[in-house]
Amino acid sequence: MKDAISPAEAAALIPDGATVLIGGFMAVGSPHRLIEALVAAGRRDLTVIANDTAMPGKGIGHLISARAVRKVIASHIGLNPETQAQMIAGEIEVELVPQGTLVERIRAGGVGLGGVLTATGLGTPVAEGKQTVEVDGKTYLLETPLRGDFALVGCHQADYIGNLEYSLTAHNFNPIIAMAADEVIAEPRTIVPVGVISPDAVKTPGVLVDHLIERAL
Amino acid sequence: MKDAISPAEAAALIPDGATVLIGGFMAVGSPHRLIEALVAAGRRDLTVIANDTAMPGKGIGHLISARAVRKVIASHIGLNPETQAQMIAGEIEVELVPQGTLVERIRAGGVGLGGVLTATGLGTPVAEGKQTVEVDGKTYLLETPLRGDFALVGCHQADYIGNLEYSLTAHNFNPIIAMAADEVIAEPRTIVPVGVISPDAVKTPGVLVDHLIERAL
Amino acid sequence: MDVKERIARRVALEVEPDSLVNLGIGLPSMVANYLPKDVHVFFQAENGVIGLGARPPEGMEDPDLTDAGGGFVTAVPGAASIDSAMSFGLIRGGHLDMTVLGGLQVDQKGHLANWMVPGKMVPGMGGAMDLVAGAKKVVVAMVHAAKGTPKIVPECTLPLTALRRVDLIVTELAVIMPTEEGLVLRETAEGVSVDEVRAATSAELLVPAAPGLMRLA
Amino acid sequence: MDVKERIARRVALEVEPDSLVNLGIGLPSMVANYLPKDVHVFFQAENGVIGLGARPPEGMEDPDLTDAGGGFVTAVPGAASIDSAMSFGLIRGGHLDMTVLGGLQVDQKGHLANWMVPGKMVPGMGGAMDLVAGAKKVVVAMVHAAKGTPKIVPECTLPLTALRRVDLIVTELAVIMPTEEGLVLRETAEGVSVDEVRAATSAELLVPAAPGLMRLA
Repeated sequence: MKDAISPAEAAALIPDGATVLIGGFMAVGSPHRLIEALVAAGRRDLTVIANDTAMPGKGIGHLISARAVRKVIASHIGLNPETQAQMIAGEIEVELVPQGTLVERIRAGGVGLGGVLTATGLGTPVAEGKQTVEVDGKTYLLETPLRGDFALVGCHQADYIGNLEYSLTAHNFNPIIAMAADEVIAEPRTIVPVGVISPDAVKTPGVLVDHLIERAL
Repeated sequence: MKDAISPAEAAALIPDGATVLIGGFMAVGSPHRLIEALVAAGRRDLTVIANDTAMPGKGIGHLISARAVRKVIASHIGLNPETQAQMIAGEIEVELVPQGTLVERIRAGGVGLGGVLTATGLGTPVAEGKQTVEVDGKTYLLETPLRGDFALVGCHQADYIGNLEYSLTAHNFNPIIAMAADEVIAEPRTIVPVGVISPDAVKTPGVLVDHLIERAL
Repeated sequence: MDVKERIARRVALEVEPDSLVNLGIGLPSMVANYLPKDVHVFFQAENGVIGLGARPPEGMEDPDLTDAGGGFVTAVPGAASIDSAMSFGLIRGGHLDMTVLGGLQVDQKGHLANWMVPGKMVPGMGGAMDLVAGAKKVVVAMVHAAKGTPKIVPECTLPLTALRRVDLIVTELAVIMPTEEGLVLRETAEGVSVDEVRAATSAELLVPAAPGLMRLA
Repeated sequence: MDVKERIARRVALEVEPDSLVNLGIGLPSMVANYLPKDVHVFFQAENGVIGLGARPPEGMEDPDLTDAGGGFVTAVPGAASIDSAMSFGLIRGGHLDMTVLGGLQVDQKGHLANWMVPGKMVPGMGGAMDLVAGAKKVVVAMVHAAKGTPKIVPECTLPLTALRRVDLIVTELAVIMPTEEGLVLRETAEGVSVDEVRAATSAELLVPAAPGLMRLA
């Protein structure tokens, strides 16, 4: 049984300077109330690991607008001109990672791999400064694990012990980041009694989840 | 829309000497009718990649008893004395792989990774002859991808286009091997119309599946 | 006929029945409109759906169901929702039959640059590097030259997207196939001479005795 | 009290409330019987269930729901079915709070050997190497000596399971904690003297002034 905490209580757990993995793809599937609570709490110097920074006024875009973020590790920032402007002004550090490599690096952090070998990024700026490894005569980039202090997971439904379900394209990075952080906070749309979610429908087992955000209304 | 073929037709697609990934854990979740059809077809010299060889009279155990297998890559053969006897007699080659490493190697083969780094097996016979890679001062074993000519997948339910669902502990290696073979043959208990399986319930997308085994009765 | 429509119509002819196809944002996404009625295809959106459908009915949009650009979409019957690890597992593992992407430059070796203009445009590579490295067939759909500046060049001056040779370049003027020997002019558009194509191309073109006419249906 | 029951009872005291625990086959599996009533725990079976329950009612066994030994089990309310990649992702990624395993030998460095006897028993390591390398806490539950031959030895002569130092050894005679300095005798069983433990142990033991009494509840 998890405790259900308010977005503000959850934001209070996350200190300035923390590394946070945040789910969502162009704000679809992001933990919206939690993000707004971080903004309201005036959080600073966060390192955000996420697919993208959405756009101004949406999802992670709120954190960028509030200048809560010192560093972003993402595959795409192109639809948020504020991220680009802060990057050019040197106010925010941006590490761009191919999307497939990003999700595998987070997964590696979550499942205890020391790294993965990939062809993606070879011959491009992504390869700069990285170790290469040869396997069966083919060269691969060694990509290292990523983990966070916190994973902020958006989901469709949770049960009382934190088993999570996701919907359609709102899965995206959420089930992966839920494995790769010291503390996992999930924001479900609805919370249902234990047993309502069939074992086969669970995408993130409750044992991975530390806190649930309480119901919205 | 996939064609539904008989176990015998499926077995005829698989030549002597093929490398087959087979789902199941101690025969739970294995494609039983397909395995029996391979035995009936008198298949020889197969390389079987699977978690285990079950026990005599069950699942992959049938293939061992029929002497259809030349090589096994598995994590455990301890409950099948016939596998052990054939191994000691030099009739079957056995490569033992830690279970977590085995599933990651197959996954790597399925998702296009050149390899993965793991601490499992370091300092044990598993490490012999393997490359090690250092990341952030820690040493890891480099484990290379595994793939098959065929993946023989057992599942609970399929729809007409091959979307698959699994049940409880019958998931095991099945969803992973379905990504790691040139040809994927799935043996469902039931086959239902398109739309019966919700997109969120699909564990193996139909685009990965080449053939369905026809209904049993 | 509009330049972009001409390109999209020609690319549509490359789509194989029953294949899994990923269309990039912008021009490439138009390809879906020109598929022959009898060709059934599954479209993948890398944010996590196989079986991407058309726009949803007004008032029935689901915030959890968008394409990779964040626009509302539907899902076809038999669709599957997948997380980002599975989505890029399909792309990087060689399960994606074809991807259509825009291009900034393609060079004599068939190398594509399509994700950044140093100092000007640094949106991030999103899934582009994974798509080019991993898809079975990569088609570049782009206008032949950018305001008079050739985009098909001897060697890309922009950072590459991948080291993989793309399979086909389709422009409003021509269809060009990168091969080990160089760029082969396969088709010219109606009313376009070989010399006109050459004039708009700074890379050397290998021109067969009689290049075909660029088909549009 | 039976020797095995004594060991299982003592190990049960190590189980933390609300933790995720994996019990090996045989003696370790007995630990589940001796948990305090008020301690709620999720048991993981590595074949793919979190929330392993007791034996099912006769006639209600599900062939798709077994433990890692292949025996019928139930699932508790709130259970989750997972595939082998997720199952070992939990184990190897540090999400498993505790594993209890049998042992053939443990040495002065706290290294465990428990998976093969060259020339005699080569069943395969199954998940043992992953469990020892990955679990947060590794408890070895075994009888102190094998027919008079010490199992706690200066250096393992059998192939190791992992390089990781196990956290605790529980036998019918004593509780021993491997540390950087060596094996510390923490508790002796009722009626067992320090000298008796020493006599059954070939490794050097570090004995504090007053070792505790081995608790059983």
